[in-house]
Amino acid sequence: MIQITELNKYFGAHHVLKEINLTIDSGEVVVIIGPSGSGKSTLLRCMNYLEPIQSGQIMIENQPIGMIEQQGKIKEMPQKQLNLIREKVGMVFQNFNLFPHLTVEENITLSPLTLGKVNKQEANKVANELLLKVGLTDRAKAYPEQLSGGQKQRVAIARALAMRPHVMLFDEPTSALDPELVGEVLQVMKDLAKEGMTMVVVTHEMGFAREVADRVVVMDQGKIIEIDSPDIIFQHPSQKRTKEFLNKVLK
Amino acid sequence: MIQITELNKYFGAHHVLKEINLTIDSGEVVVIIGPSGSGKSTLLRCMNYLEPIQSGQIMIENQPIGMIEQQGKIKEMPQKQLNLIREKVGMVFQNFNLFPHLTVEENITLSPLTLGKVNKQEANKVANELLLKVGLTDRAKAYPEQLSGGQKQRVAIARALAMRPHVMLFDEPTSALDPELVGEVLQVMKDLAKEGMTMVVVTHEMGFAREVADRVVVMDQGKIIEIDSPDIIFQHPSQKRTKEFLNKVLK
Amino acid sequence: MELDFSILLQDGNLPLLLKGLWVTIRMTFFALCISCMIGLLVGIGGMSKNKLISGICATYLAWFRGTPLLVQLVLLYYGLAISLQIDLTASVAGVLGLGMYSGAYVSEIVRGSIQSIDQGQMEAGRSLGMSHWQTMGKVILPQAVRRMLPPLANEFIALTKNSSLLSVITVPELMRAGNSIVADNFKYFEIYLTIALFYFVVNFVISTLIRILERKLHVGGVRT
Amino acid sequence: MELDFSILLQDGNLPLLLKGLWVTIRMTFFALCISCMIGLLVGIGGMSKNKLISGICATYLAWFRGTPLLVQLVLLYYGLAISLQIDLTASVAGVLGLGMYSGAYVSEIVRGSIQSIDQGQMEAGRSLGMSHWQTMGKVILPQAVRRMLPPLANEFIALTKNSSLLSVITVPELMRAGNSIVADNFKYFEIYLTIALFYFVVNFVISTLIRILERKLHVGGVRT
Amino acid sequence: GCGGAEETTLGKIKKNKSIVVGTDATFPPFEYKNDKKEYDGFDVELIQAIANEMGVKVQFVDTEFKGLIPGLQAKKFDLIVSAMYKTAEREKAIRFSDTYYPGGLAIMVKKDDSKIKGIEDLDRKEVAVQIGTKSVSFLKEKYPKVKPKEVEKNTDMFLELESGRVEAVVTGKPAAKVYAKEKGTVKVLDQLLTHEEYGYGIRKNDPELAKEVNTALKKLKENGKYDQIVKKWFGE
Ligand SMILES: Nc1ncnc2c1ncn2[C@@H]1O[C@H](COP(=O)(O)OP(=O)(O)OP(=O)(O)O)[C@@H](O)[C@H]1O
Ligand SMILES: Nc1ncnc2c1ncn2[C@@H]1O[C@H](COP(=O)(O)OP(=O)(O)OP(=O)(O)O)[C@@H](O)[C@H]1O
Ligand SMILES: [Mg+2]
Ligand SMILES: [Mg+2]
Repeated sequence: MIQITELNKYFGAHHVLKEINLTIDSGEVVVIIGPSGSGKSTLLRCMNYLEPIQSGQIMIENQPIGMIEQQGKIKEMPQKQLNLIREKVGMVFQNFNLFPHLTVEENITLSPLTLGKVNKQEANKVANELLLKVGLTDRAKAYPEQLSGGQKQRVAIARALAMRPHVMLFDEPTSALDPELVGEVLQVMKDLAKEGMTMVVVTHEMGFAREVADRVVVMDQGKIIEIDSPDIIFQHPSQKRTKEFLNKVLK
Repeated sequence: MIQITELNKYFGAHHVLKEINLTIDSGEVVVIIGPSGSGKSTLLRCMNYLEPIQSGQIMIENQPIGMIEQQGKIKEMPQKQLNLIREKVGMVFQNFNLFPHLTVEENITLSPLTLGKVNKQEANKVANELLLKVGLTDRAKAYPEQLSGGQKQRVAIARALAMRPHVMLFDEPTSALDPELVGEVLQVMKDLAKEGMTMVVVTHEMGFAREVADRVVVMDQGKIIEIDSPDIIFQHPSQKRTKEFLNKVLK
Repeated sequence: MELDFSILLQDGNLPLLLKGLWVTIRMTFFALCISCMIGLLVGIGGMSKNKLISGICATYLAWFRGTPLLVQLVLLYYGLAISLQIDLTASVAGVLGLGMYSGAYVSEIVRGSIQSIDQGQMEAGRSLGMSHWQTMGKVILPQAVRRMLPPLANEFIALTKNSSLLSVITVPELMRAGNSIVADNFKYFEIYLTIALFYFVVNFVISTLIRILERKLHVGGVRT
Repeated sequence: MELDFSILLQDGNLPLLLKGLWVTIRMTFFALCISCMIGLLVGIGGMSKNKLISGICATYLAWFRGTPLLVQLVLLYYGLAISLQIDLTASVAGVLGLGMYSGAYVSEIVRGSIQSIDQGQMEAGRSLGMSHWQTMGKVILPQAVRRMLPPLANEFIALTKNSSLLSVITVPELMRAGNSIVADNFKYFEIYLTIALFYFVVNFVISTLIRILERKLHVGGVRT
Repeated sequence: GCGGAEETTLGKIKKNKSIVVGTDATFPPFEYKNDKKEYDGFDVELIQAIANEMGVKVQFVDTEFKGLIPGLQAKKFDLIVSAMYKTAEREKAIRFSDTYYPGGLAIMVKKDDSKIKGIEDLDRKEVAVQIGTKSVSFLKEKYPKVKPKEVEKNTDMFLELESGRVEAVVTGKPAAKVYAKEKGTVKVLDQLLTHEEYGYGIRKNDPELAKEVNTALKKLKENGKYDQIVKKWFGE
């Protein structure tokens, strides 16, 4: 599904991702954890090329994203090709990034309609199905500012799902939420996982990781220091740094 | 120290605080919990009159804040008098609200210097003592944007302490922080409590409440529904709604 | 000083002023449309990564914002006719000249407001598979327009008044109508105050319309 | 059309233009200071809860922004002298008139930028025991100034060029100097292009200075 | 106004030994700034001679034509010297001195234009005139078939002609001649359309000043100085 090989990413002189190798299978749920600044968000953002990369390769369903080889030279791919690949990759942001000038329904249908995938009627039908799925059928006509944080994030998930992505990326989807509202969003994510959606999730919710993750990736200072099943990571981590980090967070 | 009697607060027609009665003794640590929208922040903000109130009375050290009676009529008190009382009440916000154009040191010394309490030299001395206390001596010359969230919040605490307040109000001081950074701020608050500072804290950190609070106040829909010691609130709450709320949060 | 406004009712003065006002309103309106189009193009173009495009836009901005409208109008109307035999009518040259001038100011307003929209909005649009321009058109601009309105009010009001320079290229607008009445009867203050009142009313209408639009466009607000 | 710029070097034309330029720069500079002061007062006053103060400010804004500068100048210089025997010198009337006019526009910029500062900043200041005005001066304004700069550039550049209207009240500024040379030798295009260049340079300096200031004032940036 | 104790304008002029003169110095050959950037022209030289007779110096204030009459009324200067025609309308607002020169309107066309020989040939043609000048009302009243195109400044009329937007200009003959000589691309027809009189503008309540100026002017005409100046500027 996703293959990352020898990925390096710099911000200016700052080496943020160092020789990252990671393969994610179809249907797998991978949780990424690690201290602040370790590069989790950046790695996720590279996966749909919101961040350009300096070396290495990222393949989505065996297609390279962002960079392609042409006549022996590596160049950025044309926007159109990039957009096509991006449709397969849904992304959910920490701050929701809903479109404040559109209703919930319009938020969900905007991209499918703009890209001419469906007509207005079908788009609305799909939107209603998705709102049912995330439990928000009654808020279709509301504007984002009229929603609670948990509701906003569920709309953001529905919006990403409307493009029928093959994989979903989540960047700390619950960390901007009031504690009582965290549960409703995690529940939607669990349902998605159960349906077999491929998911990559950056989160501090260790409970979710334990329960849902197939594998947990631990990052530190731009490197992946450990990949294993949640049981092993949480009970018998092989790295000292993993232990230290978990101690702080679980305390 | 603080006496609130029959406080009512409206936003327009929306009745947000309903007949609140609460007395907080000197040296006491009171934690306020309750679901989102129950009025916790509003109650806290009333305590230093950041929000005007519609009826009832709030006394800080036996002085009314905000409203005074003059010739039988209730009116807003003069700004000067209000500012004098406010100096006794330190406030720490969820979003830090540091002054981005000033260094850490300048953030701390601005108010004492502006109000002419001390000269520049003394102000800096006090700032350094406070920075030592919150463990940030080396960041005195940094600007807020160069700090992590946890560091920002510790500066905000130091800034409030610089006015030598008699009581400190905290509104979800850790909820905008990365989980690993929560600990350092809670530690500073625990130290303060140990020194005997009167504190009112709105928080979702139940661990902190258990460990530090003398009393826990539970709010729901604008009312105080239960006040008791943390042991009783967390183990044997008398109200069904308290139980429901704790279930959700502690899950 | 005694003011004698009865002068307005004599010699067809008021009708002449009203005719001038109507010219001013018409010229301003068309110039305003051009100004918005140019402002949008140059404002967005100025942020382009393409060096050529952003260079052209920066040059446009520097020239049309930096030099006097009077000179621009004279070059456009007389300069083109004398040097290249391009003979624009006064109205066309006037609307074009005003529009291009004001467009430079509007472009800065456009750029500022687009840059003030949270970066996350563009990222969200792109990550949904929409192109840069689709996201710009459907997501960024609708939000930016709301923020442009207050400075646009300033600019449109200035535009109304700048239209008085069109008299230099023989357009019979309000100020020129006033000047020609004053030249006749020397009742400056009566006439100028009347002109001021006319401009005031036009500008009041503009600022009111924009304030209504501001409220209508309140992002995310309930619009019904 | 052939241009012959050697005309500049004849008959002291260039020195006359430079003298006009110097008058323009001086008038603009002082007007700019007044404009900023008025803009600050009226902008802040317009947000006052005191109905009287905010009413005065709103009236000021509506009149000085809504009516033509030409009319304002004529009333100030000629009108005051005729009706109230208040005899301002042309320079004083010019600087004052320009400053009051531009101040109205600046006041809207001030209001907008102050209102764009996060509400939490005022609350933080108040909760530290500082008064509303202390917080405004020490916390809000320093941050707002940074945001005012881009629209202020627009306004100051417009101000420079509006100063050409001062010729109506006998101030010998750049545009007037140009017109008097043109009347002598009829070399319109050479002279107007030169004038345009002069304004361009002045405005380039203004926008560059403001951009430098923008960078210097980068809120919270390392300033050394 | 204030009481009668106020000193008269003439008194002030004598006391300061200088008379302040408002002029729009963009109108050669009457008043303009010469190559040395000094005030120069027929009007300038004549008023200096008059002032000389009065025993005072001239101090010029340069402003736009439309600012002249309000400036006079606002006491920004004592006298208007700016090739201003005496008209009945203007005399409602200000007082005029005796006329000091006869002028008149003439037609200016492109040099190679042989079709227009007089005012009769201008019917249904566009003709540039300066806003607020005598030419406007003259054409409107006497030749309504001519299409006047009003422009802002003296020089704009010439620009209109040169850019081919109008076929003729109607303006004061002396000014037209100066331009024709300078440019060489246009010519002035000999026909004089009107007969006008130039006069100095004076405030209504300054009859003493008007008298003094008139006396001085008469003296110059008598002693030949006036003819000398006329000859220098108009060669007649
Ligand atoms: N746009 C950027 N420009 C420069 N440096 C950046 C940028 N974004 C991130 N960084 C830096 O890259 C590093 C990795 O950042 P990243 O946001 O990926 O960390 P993270 O693991 O997601 O942290 P957190 O848990 O705080 O979100 C950090 O040192 C950060 O300062
Ligand atoms: N400025 C305001 N104007 C109108 N209504 C407000 C305002 N601030 C708060 N409210 C409303 O008052 C009620 C109480 O809000 P408050 O912020 O005090 O709740 P809270 O308990 O702090 O919630 P949270 O845990 O989400 O911070 C809510 O219904 C809220 O919508
Ligand atoms: Mg991150
Ligand atoms: Mg709250």
